[in-house]
Amino acid sequence: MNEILPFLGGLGLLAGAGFCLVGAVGLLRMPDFYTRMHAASVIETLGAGLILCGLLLQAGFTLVGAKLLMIGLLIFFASPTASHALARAALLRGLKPKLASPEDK
Amino acid sequence: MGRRRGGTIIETLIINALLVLMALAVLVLARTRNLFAVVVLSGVYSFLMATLLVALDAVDVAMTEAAVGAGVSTVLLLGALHLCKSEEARPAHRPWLPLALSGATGLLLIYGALDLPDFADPAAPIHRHVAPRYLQNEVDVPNVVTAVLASFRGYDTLGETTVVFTAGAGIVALLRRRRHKGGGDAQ
Amino acid sequence: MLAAATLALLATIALALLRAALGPTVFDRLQAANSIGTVAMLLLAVFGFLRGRPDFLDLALVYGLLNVIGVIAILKFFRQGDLGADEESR
Amino acid sequence: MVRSISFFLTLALFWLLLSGMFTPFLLAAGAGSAFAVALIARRMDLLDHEGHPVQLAWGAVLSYWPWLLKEIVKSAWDVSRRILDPRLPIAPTLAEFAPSQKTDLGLVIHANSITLTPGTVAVEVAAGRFLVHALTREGAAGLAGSEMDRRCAALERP
Repeated sequence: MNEILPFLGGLGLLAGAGFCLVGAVGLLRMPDFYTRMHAASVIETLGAGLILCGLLLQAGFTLVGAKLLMIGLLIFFASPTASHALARAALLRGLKPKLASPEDK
Repeated sequence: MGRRRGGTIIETLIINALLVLMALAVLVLARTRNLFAVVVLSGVYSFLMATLLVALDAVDVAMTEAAVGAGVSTVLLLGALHLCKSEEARPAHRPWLPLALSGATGLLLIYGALDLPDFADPAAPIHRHVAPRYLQNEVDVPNVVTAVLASFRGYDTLGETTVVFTAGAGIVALLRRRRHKGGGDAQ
Repeated sequence: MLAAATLALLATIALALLRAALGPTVFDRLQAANSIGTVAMLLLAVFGFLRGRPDFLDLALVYGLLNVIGVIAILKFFRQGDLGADEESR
Repeated sequence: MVRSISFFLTLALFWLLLSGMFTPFLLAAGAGSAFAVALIARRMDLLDHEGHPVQLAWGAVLSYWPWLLKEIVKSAWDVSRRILDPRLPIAPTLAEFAPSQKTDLGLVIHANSITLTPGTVAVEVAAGRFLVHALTREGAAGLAGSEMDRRCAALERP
């Protein structure tokens, strides 16, 4: 039991770092700004979440664990605000999204 | 304080990778013409710098770098940008002289750094005068850095804290919500 | 595993930096910078564990706050052209 | 008053979290600063229904978070699969629909949840009209009258 939790934490950490990489690849591959935004949100949700969970499993119920939770909450509340502000500013500045089918809106 | 000397291979690797990333950031920064992008990228540079400072174990400096470099200076630079155009003009001259000058300064600095003691060398001169006295913890504050900052260098720190509080006040002013007399218009 | 995760995060920063360099719009660069901020925060947390000194997570918290504030400051500037402008005063 | 007290407790807890020292002097200092900040915030009139929302239906919030988490993981997995697919199977779509929340806070929670889920970003938010950019047509189609919409409306205290 004492061995298993840190091991699981390590796995979560690796998976999270992997998702961060995937998100960064998406940042490079996606065709326009609005689609890149979706790739970035993979980093901010699954990537960050898994990494923080992994560290949490290694830290256990300590002060450090509580701080990790704080960081998680911060990302949870702040990152969508920043993303939304960014998308809205882009639209207001007249940056048109590339759409799959131009006729719908 | 059982710190390892030097650090492991992976730490060296991380520090070097961060330095390379910072160099890349600066190259991008120098080539960008749009000044908004420059402000953004200098924020990125500050973040990388602060991470590097943590890797080098200078946590308090990293904290200040993050707060001032990525927080306050972004705001100040944006304020300055309001007063000028957002595209940088093409330089009138070829930049060879400034390039040579900064290259020479860089080489000079590297030459000077060769004489410095190794990182985290306990026999370095800086660790042999007052540092042991600080470490004996005369002032009953649990954290050594805090003891030095708040007690031995109190006035100094007062100035620093003023800077950080000013940053905080600026940020509050920035994020202040607008009041509408007639109820809620969602932003 | 901590080391591997650290390296992967560094690679992520490098890729995002590439996006910031390529642009093409300012918003792409802002997006990349925001991602770099988030990843730098994670890197700091993981690095603290790697060093065996996880009590430096405070710094990661500061990073997170500053990252958000920086992005919002820039965007506010974009929308209004002024940082402290009230809607009432215009 | 309830807001001030709850705000004070949150601040004091935050202090404890950051300091991690439990000597009487430091505890008193923490409580003192939290009290001072709460007092200033009260005087500056920062604590209203938006600044420190205690009026939500907290039972619904507690069941909403795990559900949202599950949704996030599902769609993040989907988006990462699309990123790694060599053909890049995306069909970016803008969708407009009417959310059913009544208060500003409910709208904000709904919009934030949409943005937090990878694959959809709320671009414009106003009462009665959301404009959402989605990575796929299916993602855009499932927005109006979704379970998320219903659950966010349930968060608002009647």
